[in-house]
Amino acid sequence: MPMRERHAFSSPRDAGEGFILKETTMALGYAADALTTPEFDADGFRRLGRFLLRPLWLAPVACALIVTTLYPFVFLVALSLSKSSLGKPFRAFAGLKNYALALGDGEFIASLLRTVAYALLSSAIQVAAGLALALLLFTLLKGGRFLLSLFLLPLMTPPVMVGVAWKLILAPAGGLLNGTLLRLGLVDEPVSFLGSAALAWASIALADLWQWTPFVAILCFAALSSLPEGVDDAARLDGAGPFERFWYITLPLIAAPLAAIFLIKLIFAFKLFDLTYILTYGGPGFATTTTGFSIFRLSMQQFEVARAAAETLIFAALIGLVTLPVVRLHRALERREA
Amino acid sequence: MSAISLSGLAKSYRDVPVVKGVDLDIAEGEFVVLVGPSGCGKSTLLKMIAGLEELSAGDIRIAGRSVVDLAPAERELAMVFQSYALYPHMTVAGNIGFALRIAGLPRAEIDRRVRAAAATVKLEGLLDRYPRALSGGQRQRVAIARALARQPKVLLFDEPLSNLDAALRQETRVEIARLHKALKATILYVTHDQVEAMTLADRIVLMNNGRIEQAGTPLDLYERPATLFVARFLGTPAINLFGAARMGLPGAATVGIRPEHLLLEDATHPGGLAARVEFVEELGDVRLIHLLTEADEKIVAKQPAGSPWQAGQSVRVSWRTEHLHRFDLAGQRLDDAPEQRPEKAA
Amino acid sequence: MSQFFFNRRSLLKTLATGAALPLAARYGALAAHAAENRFAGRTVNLLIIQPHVVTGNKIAEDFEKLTGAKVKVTAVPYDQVSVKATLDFQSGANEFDVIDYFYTYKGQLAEDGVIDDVTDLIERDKAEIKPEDFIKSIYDQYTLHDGRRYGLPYDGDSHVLFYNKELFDRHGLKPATTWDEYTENARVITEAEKKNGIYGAAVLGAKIPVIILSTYANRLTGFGGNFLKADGSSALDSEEAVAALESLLKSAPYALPTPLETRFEEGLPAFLGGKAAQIDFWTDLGGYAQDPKGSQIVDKWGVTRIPVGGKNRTPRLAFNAGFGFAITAGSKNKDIGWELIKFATSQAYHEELLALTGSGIDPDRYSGLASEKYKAFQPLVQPLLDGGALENSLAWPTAAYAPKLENALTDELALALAGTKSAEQAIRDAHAAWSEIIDANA
Amino acid sequence: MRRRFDHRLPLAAIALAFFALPILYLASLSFKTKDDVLSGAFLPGTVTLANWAQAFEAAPLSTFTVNSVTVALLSGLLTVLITVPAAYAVLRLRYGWQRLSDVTLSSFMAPPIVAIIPLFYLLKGAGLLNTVAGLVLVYGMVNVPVAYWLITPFLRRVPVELEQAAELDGAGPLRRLVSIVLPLIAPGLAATGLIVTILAYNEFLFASVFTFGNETRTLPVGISLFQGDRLVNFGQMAAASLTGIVPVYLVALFLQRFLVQGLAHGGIK
Repeated sequence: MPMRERHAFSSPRDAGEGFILKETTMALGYAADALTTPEFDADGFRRLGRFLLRPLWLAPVACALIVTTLYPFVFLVALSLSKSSLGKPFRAFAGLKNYALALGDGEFIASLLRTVAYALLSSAIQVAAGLALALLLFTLLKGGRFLLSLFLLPLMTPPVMVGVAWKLILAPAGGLLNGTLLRLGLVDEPVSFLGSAALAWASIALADLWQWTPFVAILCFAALSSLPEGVDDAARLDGAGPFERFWYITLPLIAAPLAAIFLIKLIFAFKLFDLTYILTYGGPGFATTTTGFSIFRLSMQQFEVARAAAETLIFAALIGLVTLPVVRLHRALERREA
Repeated sequence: MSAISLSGLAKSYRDVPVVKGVDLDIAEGEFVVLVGPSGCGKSTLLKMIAGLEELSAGDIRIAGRSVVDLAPAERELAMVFQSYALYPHMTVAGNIGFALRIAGLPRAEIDRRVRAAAATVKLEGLLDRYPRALSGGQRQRVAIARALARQPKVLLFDEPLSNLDAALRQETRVEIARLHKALKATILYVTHDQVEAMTLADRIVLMNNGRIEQAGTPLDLYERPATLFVARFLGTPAINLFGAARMGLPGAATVGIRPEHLLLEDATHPGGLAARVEFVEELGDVRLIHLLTEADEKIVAKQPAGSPWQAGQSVRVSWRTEHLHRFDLAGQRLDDAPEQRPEKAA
Repeated sequence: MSQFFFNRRSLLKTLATGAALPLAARYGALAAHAAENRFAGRTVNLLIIQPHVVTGNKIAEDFEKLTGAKVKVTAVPYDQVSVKATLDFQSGANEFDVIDYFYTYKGQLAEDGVIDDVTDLIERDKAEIKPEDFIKSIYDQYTLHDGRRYGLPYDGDSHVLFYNKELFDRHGLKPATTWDEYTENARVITEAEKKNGIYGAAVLGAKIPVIILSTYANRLTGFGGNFLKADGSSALDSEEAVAALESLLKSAPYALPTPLETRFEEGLPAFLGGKAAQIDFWTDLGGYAQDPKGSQIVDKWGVTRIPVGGKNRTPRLAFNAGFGFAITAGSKNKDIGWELIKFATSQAYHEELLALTGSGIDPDRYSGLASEKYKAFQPLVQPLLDGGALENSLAWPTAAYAPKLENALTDELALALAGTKSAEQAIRDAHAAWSEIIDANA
Repeated sequence: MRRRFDHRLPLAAIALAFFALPILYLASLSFKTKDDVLSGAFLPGTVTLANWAQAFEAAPLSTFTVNSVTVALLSGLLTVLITVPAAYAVLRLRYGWQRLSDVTLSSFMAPPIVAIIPLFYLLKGAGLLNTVAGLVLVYGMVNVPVAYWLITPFLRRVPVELEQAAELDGAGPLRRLVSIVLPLIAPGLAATGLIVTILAYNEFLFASVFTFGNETRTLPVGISLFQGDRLVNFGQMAAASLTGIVPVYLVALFLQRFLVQGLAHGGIK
């Protein structure tokens, strides 16, 4: 009897690359078995049937990935290698000219650096804030759970409105914040929050924090809830204070989920667009022009889709590069736990 | 025809072999206990039989039919898991009847068989409860009833008692033994507990490091361990071991003698080894005398209650040669009747 | 592009009464077709900028009454019309038949083949259209590309300088005729009134082409400068270009804080609320400032020409924004589309829209500008535009690569306003960027 | 033991204030008159209800809301339907490519702006441009990586023995997923579903390009049109936004038990 691998609960490492070849061989094997058995082999046909149904499990995701990733990716690559405008795409082959233009553009490089710095920093801050919030709510227990649903509100506010609300709060002439500061006598004249680079970034970060921290907090709350029972009590008996318990017990135990949350937030942060669009339009100067925003301007306002495609691909590669250590870290932490 | 027949069964994860070629025949109605230290491959072997693990090599036949390519459910066996694996979102009745529902049995039939299985393990009255509302023992019985309801040819148990407390474990053990007698089912039972193995098994299969060390009746294994490993694994307290040379038994590498076979005498008594009583464990029916020999070997002797030995006392230890177990350098048992061989090197 | 978000309810009432009048009688040329209902059962799709949505709906209603065609109006933000139309054409979706385009995109849309060449249609129907009635400069800037015409003007937009009379009187100021006076006025008022939250000017300086470029264009035209030379190369290497930006920067400290953050939605309420004393803005603000519903400065405002500066002493306007109607190349309803365009841009209809509160349509025809209706509606503004004021106005670039030029200049102006670059530096860099773009596309 | 003051309460109050204030400010804004918006005061000087009435008149808010809710719910459902079987097949059945989770994750990284163009062509080709169904399909697929990432830890936590027991009981892969796994991960499923639904509900970029008319527009796009006017009426915009927030929030409140418990149950790992 030839031995063939069966699908059930094998070790995770069994199925790796080269699986297509293996799967094909298996299917052929099943078919051969079913057809060559002298008497009608019902089991054999059922197994073959089940095997042939297997692709159906993955077909929808494969389809989704093809539509939303592979096809646009191929399109982007083709676009980036061509001379194109939105109105006249693929006019001629341009080689790597668009990449050269992008990489030679100091403003594009600067926007990449800004975007990476902002994504890393803001995500770190938001994960810290979200964790703090989650801890707070978690220790408040029942009340905390109720409050948690209140914190969902920012997540549900349409992003356009988030931007507008913050713009009105931050406006120098008659904004809520400036009005309050003036009334309290804390400032003599209105502060132009979006008029200087540092304050503009701080303002975007604040609005971003407002919008996304609840999301982070919910996920952190979940991570905290999955902590094994009793560990905290044990540490308490061992004489650990709240800070020690957090630092030596809680934090290491939720390190893996925290890395996962950081990663997903990081990806969202790289895509920051709405807030710069509404709050600063990339200004003052280029101070808050993120790569996402500059690609938007390039493609949707100047119609330079070829160069925008090249910039998108460079940007995507950079995101991959920046997130790779986090992915690695997450995997290492996860393995440590397993 | 054997109920289960394993030939050349092997399993590796990547390049690490876990089961290294197992041959075993289990007769119909036989209660076989697979025992061995953790990591010896016994659970893997069980899961391979159940169809939950792929085979790397070999063949499994149940009632004469090769089942290697069959799905677990097609192998006509049932399994009781160590964690019970009860479906938390189904009632007791739902758990017991799940397989029957999948098999498409009529409601009335399912109901009848669920009740019958529940009655067998005295679960009547709990049928509408959810697993979380049950005690550990009750969950255990649901797991068994679920296995029974399918009227399998073979019942597999994977360390079913390890999550129970001592008293319940004893009770359930008896219950399983009773079930086996009543149902005359073929049972393959995995445990690392030698007491379960000794008390339940028609036949014990002792595994070590992916191989069968020895298979036989409990008494066989206890009285004639085929290897040093078997000798050490079975028996509480563990067998006492000596270097054979020191015992004046050339030809063997190691000599073992069970605590109950050690004879203790006053220090004034001639012969035997000189030793000192370190301390005494009082178990009520017997006393375990922990001794330290002149050569600093720690040995234990099992003595009847009321025997006179006290800590600090010097004693002499002796035995009867027929109680000696001799093993060669590889740990293999040397032929019995040691008295016929010692001349060789003495 | 001059229509405010207006109280739509009152507007709807206006429309309802308007519709009750016998339409055929009012739009002479079209009357011939009115009875035919010749487009009954057909639909034409009109893509229009959000600020034109009210007139769009009015056109839909009136056009259906006249011809039986249903007009589906899709409004999008003003900066999305070109993207929508281009994608629509490129993908072959061909959802839209007529688009309301920003005139500076005319070259790009024409080059990309998104909008149709209608030169021959105009020639055929010139009796009906009366192209000679379009204000010459607007007509050419809005529709002419490489000697061919691609649409008809719908909304002629230009800026004038509005000021708050009450504030000016309080501080004994006169309306500015030069940009220096403008800045001086702003300084006086800001220094005196800042504690009350009142500023001498609202300078629209947000980093969005249509906002900061309009503000700059007003100064550039005042100083007698130009965007492009006659041969199409960059004219930003002129003294005037630098002086215009310097003037803009000089007024910033006295403006509503802060120009970089001032868009329409900050600047307009400030002026209408009496908190900003001067604002250079589209002419139709005049109608709006008189509406007690949205204005606290009814009868307390005045308006004057865009100031001059430097050596220039001749007032001149700038075409800031402005829209035309064009047929899309992929349209399957070009016949109706063309009728719709002729209808919406006709003498009579233009005149009616001009005098409609909140329509936001500014004159693009001599007849409309001179009409009694418009004079009555905009008594202060009309004289400023009359007498050929619009003729020599400063137009923005309209070549196919115009959007790139706009973005490049916007960036540099914003950098200067943010204090990152001096005026001279910014204009020099803008000139370099422009020359590069123009060379690359010539 | 002396009862100490709980220092967490003021902290919670501050956090609550920070997250609630902008929403309350929006609420206040919706009752402000136009010239009161930039007054620097939190509360309206004079309270007007006009914004609410006019917001509904100015734009077909109910259509927008219905579109948004339809698109969000259906696409959320679609995302879950696409993701869960695949994640289950890869993680538990060991079908196919174990790298799938990495692939989905990296597919999530590129900014979507330029990808709009090919998707536009695709939707056009499929005749789904400017349709609610088109948006449902796009969101349903685009949010798969997030759902995959969120649902994986829940799946991992289902004890393998349960599925083994079910397999011995004769349950095939689909049966195991439906009868055993899904009930066990129901809370996580609800949580994941809610999050992708909210993401779809708030999506702006795709919606603004793939829809043209009021009959297919979603709320974020509809609200952005208020911004397209030169004199933005912030009061109406706020009223319109709140109209949009309320239905989702009610749904979320209704599902809140699932959300919190669900995430508490499985946790992201």
